[in-house]
Amino acid sequence: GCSSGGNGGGSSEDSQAETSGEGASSSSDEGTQEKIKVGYDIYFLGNSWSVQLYQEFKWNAENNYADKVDVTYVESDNDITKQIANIEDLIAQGVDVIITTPCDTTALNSTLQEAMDEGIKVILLAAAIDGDSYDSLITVDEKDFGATGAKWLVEQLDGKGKLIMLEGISGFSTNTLRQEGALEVFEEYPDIEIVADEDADWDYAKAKTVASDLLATYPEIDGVWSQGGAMTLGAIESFQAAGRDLVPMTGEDNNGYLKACVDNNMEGIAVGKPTWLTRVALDTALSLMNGEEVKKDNIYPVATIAGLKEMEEAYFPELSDDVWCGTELPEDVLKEVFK
Amino acid sequence: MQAMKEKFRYSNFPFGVYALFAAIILVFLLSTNGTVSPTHLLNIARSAAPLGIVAMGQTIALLAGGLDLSVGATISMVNLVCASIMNGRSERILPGILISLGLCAMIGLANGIIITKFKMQPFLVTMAMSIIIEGGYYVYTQGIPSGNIPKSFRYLAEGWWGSLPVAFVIWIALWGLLSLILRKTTYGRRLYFTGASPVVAKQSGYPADGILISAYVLTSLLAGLAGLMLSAYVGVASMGVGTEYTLNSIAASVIGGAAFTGGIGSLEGTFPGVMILVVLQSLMTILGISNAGQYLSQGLVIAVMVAVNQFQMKKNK
Amino acid sequence: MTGSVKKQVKQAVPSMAVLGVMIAAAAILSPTFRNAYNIRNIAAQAAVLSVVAIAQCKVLFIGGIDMSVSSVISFSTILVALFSRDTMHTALFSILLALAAGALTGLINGIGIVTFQIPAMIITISTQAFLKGICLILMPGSGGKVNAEFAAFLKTRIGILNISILLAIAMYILAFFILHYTRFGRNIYAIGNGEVYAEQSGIKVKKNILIVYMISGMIAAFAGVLLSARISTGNPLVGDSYAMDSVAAAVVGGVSMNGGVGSVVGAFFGAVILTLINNIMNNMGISPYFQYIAKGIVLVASLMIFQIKRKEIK
Amino acid sequence: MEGAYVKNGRTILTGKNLSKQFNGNIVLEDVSITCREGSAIALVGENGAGKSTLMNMISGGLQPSDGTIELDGKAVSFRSSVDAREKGIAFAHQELSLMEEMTVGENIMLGREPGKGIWIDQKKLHEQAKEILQEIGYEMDVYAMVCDLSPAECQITEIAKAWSSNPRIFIFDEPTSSLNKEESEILFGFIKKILERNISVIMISHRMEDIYKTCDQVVVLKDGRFVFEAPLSETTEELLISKMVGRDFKNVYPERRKDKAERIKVSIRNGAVGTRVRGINIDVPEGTIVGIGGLEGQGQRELSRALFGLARFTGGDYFIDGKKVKIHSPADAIRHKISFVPEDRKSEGLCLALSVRENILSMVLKKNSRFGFMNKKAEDKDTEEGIRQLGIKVGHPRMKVSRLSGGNQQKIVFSKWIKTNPEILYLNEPTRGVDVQSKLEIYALIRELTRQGVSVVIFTSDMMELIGLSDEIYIMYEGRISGQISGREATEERIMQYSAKRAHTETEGEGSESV
Ligand SMILES: Nc1ncnc2c1ncn2[C@@H]1O[C@H](COP(=O)(O)OP(=O)(O)OP(=O)(O)O)[C@@H](O)[C@H]1O
Ligand SMILES: Nc1ncnc2c1ncn2[C@@H]1O[C@H](COP(=O)(O)OP(=O)(O)OP(=O)(O)O)[C@@H](O)[C@H]1O
Ligand SMILES: [Mg+2]
Ligand SMILES: [Mg+2]
Repeated sequence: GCSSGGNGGGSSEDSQAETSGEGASSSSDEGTQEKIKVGYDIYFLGNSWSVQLYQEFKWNAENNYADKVDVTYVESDNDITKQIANIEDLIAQGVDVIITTPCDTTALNSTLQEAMDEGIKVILLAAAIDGDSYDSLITVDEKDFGATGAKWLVEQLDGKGKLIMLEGISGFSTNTLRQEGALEVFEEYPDIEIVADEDADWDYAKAKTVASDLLATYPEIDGVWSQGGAMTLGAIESFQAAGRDLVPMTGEDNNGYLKACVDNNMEGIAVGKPTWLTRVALDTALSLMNGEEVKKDNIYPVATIAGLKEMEEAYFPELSDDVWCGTELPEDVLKEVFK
Repeated sequence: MQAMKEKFRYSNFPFGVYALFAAIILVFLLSTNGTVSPTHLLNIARSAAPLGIVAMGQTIALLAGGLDLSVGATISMVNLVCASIMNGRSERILPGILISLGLCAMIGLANGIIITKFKMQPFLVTMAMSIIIEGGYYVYTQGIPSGNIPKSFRYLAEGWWGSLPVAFVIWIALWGLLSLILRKTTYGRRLYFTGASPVVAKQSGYPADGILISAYVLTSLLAGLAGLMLSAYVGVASMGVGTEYTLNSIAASVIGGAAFTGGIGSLEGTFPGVMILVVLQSLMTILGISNAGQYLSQGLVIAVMVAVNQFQMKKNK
Repeated sequence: MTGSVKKQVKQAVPSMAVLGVMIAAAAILSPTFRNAYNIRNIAAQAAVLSVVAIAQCKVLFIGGIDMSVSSVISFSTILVALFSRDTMHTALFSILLALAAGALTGLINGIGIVTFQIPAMIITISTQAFLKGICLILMPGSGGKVNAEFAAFLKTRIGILNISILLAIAMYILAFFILHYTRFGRNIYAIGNGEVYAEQSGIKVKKNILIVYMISGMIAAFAGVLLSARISTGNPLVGDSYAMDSVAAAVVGGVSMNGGVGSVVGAFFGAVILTLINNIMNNMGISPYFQYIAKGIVLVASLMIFQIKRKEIK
Repeated sequence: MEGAYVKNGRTILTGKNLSKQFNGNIVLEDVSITCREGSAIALVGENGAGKSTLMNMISGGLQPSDGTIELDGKAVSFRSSVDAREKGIAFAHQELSLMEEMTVGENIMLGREPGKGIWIDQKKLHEQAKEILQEIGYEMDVYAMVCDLSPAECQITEIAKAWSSNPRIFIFDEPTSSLNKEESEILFGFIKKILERNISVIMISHRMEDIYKTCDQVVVLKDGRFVFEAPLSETTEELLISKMVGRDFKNVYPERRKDKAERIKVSIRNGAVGTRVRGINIDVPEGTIVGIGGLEGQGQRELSRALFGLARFTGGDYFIDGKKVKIHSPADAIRHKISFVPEDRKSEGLCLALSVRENILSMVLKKNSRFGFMNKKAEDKDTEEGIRQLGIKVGHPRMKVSRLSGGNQQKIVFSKWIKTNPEILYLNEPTRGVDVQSKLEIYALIRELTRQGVSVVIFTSDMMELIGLSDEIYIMYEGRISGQISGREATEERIMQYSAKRAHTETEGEGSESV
């Protein structure tokens, strides 16, 4: 699969993941005692990455950790107020551990603090908060996400050219961080001109509309920096529809994007936020309940698949476009999930 | 001359909106310094086809004295359902279309029956319906949209007949057909009448409930067609592609002169209503106005448009 | 209660019954539902929505609708987060600022409606978009910090209820008396029954409509203040769901969208019902995918039963 | 010359050379009117003559396009009806202006509720409303919601509402159009009383009786112009009508049919509606007019609705052409070629948001279409014919019906329903608000229809109409038929006799006999 390729970035992180993995197995040896009650807050089910995150968590909980955890699911629909209410509900239900992906950097603080005050362990998965009301944070560096793509793009263009940027949804912290990361890189290159910086909601269709409007306006576009999601695919299609030559575009480690790059023989980079972080979260939950010492901030560097060569190795030709490559789910499970 | 004046005053043709539409186009051309080709305008019209079609449906719901907040969810659902059924194979296009539209008809039927037979407020019923549909497609997809649209079907959105986009032609053809039905058939007359006053319609022996139900079915079917069109445009299954269409379709209808009280408005107004919205959107992307700026100007423009339109209508009546 | 007040309050009866059935069913089916902690949560969660529902209610009574409450709420969280700083004084200042912004938005809505004759739904959608633009300029993502002392104050519990919900309840009591027993309140109902006739009877319709929208904006802004304490930050999108939800709460509570019919009492029950649906489903462990369907069905089906009896609302 | 017929009153208000245009259409031109203390002016004229418009101008509801209004000798311009009312001018409208979802009391006291400061005292409010009603002479439940009231009760509420402002000038626009005889008499008594208190009255009515009973002076308008003014004591009914119509005119009902019809078209046997209406036996012979009279609220409304399928007969049999039928909805009724002119034109008869054309044509969509497509020529012809046949005054066929004068709206309802070529015609107060001339035209038309074989049942509270038009009269009392009189022999006294009490018990006996 591509998870190994995806992890090419850093070996130290690999080992770290493994160590916590060992932690998990050791706890299972002791485990005849009661299962721990985990409250998992599904932050969103509106895109394939968030679904894969949920599915991978569920698969882990039902297979690798079936005899150790008992999970209560709530769903927040990417809505802060709903998320706060959901976490309050989980506290009321008396769970042992709460695993959540905060939709906002500050909004959850006091609610999480309340959970900790009740003696509940709090694990943040795939998104950070401003504050320290948690026991463990497991994520990648979002700023790095933006910067990695930007650096690669600048390299491809030899430090000069006209760029368009496709952003996610204004107002989300992920969006802001990735954008900041990219802009910091671009600022260093005076010959890089950003001709347009538009929101396309991480959405394929929106990106397509926005890109075709931009193509109609700007006769010269040398590169596309995208926040990922399925936006890059939309941009590729609108370039093709407008009959323009494809240019280097950044994207996320989504199978469809990789396929498109391979099929069109174009240069690209896939930056990824792996969904196997869920396994780490479950491990951490067990360790915390066993009273073990865990690292408070586990920040993994982003996974990158740069250039055609790596892409050809990494993608799943026979799987759906929606699969995200940073996964440990077996292929048959992926096939089942993304049927 | 007097006759002309009278005809103008008492005509229910929405001249005002067309004037506004022309003004917007002018602003568009001026502010882009002519860098934009007519082809691009046609391209805009092409991408407006789904909104155009669903807005006609919304207008029909408004004419029936109701409102349909479930069109957005319906569009999203159709996208997911037809993409997963077709799944890239052109021989599955027909079943994909039929099943999608069948579902839409059922949704419209449920909306209509609950609203008329249980005397519930359309706002509440269609909003709840929209939540149910959303849940339905979450259950159906388990959160993972899958499937894609075969090339041959995507022709609907991407093909051109001569210098006209196929999508636009389809939209206009549907418009002609529906406009004919609303203006020239007994059904259309009954719909206006029943929308304006269900009590009087019932006393006039009209099957008032049936007419209103049929209007909701029609609205849902049009949302379904818009969903198919949008799917042909998007090409893949994608979550929540229709969300924005609910409010936009209402805005387009109202800009076009439809009233929330029923029996007032026309499809002739909805067309420029839709075009005004999409041209504006495109203009702002082209001018590089940020997302925040887009909200600002959208708010401003819709309010001003409708205000001017209201003024016009008052003068004419 | 006399006169039409009785009838207006009666409109709330179905929602009370639905709420009763929901609570009874949940209490039997789920043991965690009954625990005090959970009840406390429900009360806290209902506070913001129930306050917005008052705003929406007033506007619905005059036959309008206010879709801009969502942006007003977001804007208000932003103002509080930006200006509340660290003393109670500045916190108070930020609240006043938020209320003023709400009133201003309401004023614009009102002017659009009375002088430019724009349908309420459209002008309020326009101001909603416009204000959202301003929110995004001020704060592209969430940010700022709500005065901790102030946030803590609103979360202080007296018994099982926190200050927020107590404030909400107080506002309901106030709104109830204002709407049913004062000149202003009766004028609102009269306008909802027929603007032209109200005008003929010497009611200053335009002025009243303006005031109602301004009050609606202020109440929504106040809901935003409560919300800001809950999320401790400002956020440009956090209010988004409240526009639809507040209308739904009012309508579930028997308020007619054609104006002149219903009571704030119903809106309160409506708001609690909407809050409860989520809570109950979490408690019963219903799969997230089915939560939507269940919510939609509860919304319609529960009231369908009563609607047959309710007087035909055209 | 003036002093000769004017009751010694001081002039309160004068309207001088008033004109009004709507979108360039002149509906009133150069009309003057003078109101004096203690004097009652009758304002008469055909439908659409401009009476309501004139009154709206002197009561602030409309601004004159030209001309001046003087109050107590000083020129004024009323900013609004409220302004006028504050200056002592009250207007009980023809098109009632009541709040459906509020109580009678709240409606009457709207805008001047009693209470301390911002608070309203509901109890006191309803007490005061009750007092006002009593002052006028009516007993009503002030806590009833307006949406549950009968048209007569609504009209009374409207009058009470106007009276509650303590006016110096009280304008009534067709106050008796929904009232029965007793209720009208009460109103006349009230008007007498207020005239003695030096209040000035203007009354618009199409009923000559109203005018002669209350007013001392008459002003006639025709086509928006002033045509005649005189003390009523010096005029005759015929003279007035000829002034209104513009030619000599005789107030006569069309000739009754001479022979007795053989075939029974509709017959109801032992019909019952709900718990109140029982034992109804009615025969409607082909080509005759059957009138149904009686005091208001004796079950006429329930019966008429049941006949048209708007309510259900809960007992008894309904025969058409000797065959038993089930009529459960208006659609069923229409299928049996029944037409029905409803009581309340605004809520049941017309789509106010739509045009004259669309309303007139609403019942003949099938006839005017081929394969479901409308035939514009046929429709235009039908519209034009409908407008002409009843002399409906419209600016343009595509004008909204809500812009028409009250009587013209009523004519449109009538026109719409006879367009279906019915065999059976149920009429509910068909001439409410219609002017004298049009009334007679409508009567002639009804009679003409019966000659062509249409059977007509007319529910009316207008005694003259009942007697003048009907071939056969049934009188209802407490939900039963209390008497049956042939139209030829009917007199007011006989009808009153039956109306006042249940005449004999044999009505029931008769019913059971024939079953
Ligand atoms: N495209 C249109 N937009 C708005 N109104 C229309 C349109 N086409 C027809 N109408 C209206 O529909 C009705 C019938 O239209 P038709 O085209 O048959 O005749 P018309 O010449 O437009 O009507 P008229 O001469 O009576 O105004 C008329 O009210 C007409 O004004
Ligand atoms: N707002 C308006 N716009 C256009 N025309 C109007 C308007 N109001 C009244 N009219 C026209 O003015 C004329 C006079 O109407 P008005 O209501 O004064 O008649 P009226 O004498 O009271 O008749 P009726 O006895 O039927 O009540 C009518 O032809 C009517 O169509
Ligand atoms: Mg009149
Ligand atoms: Mg009149």
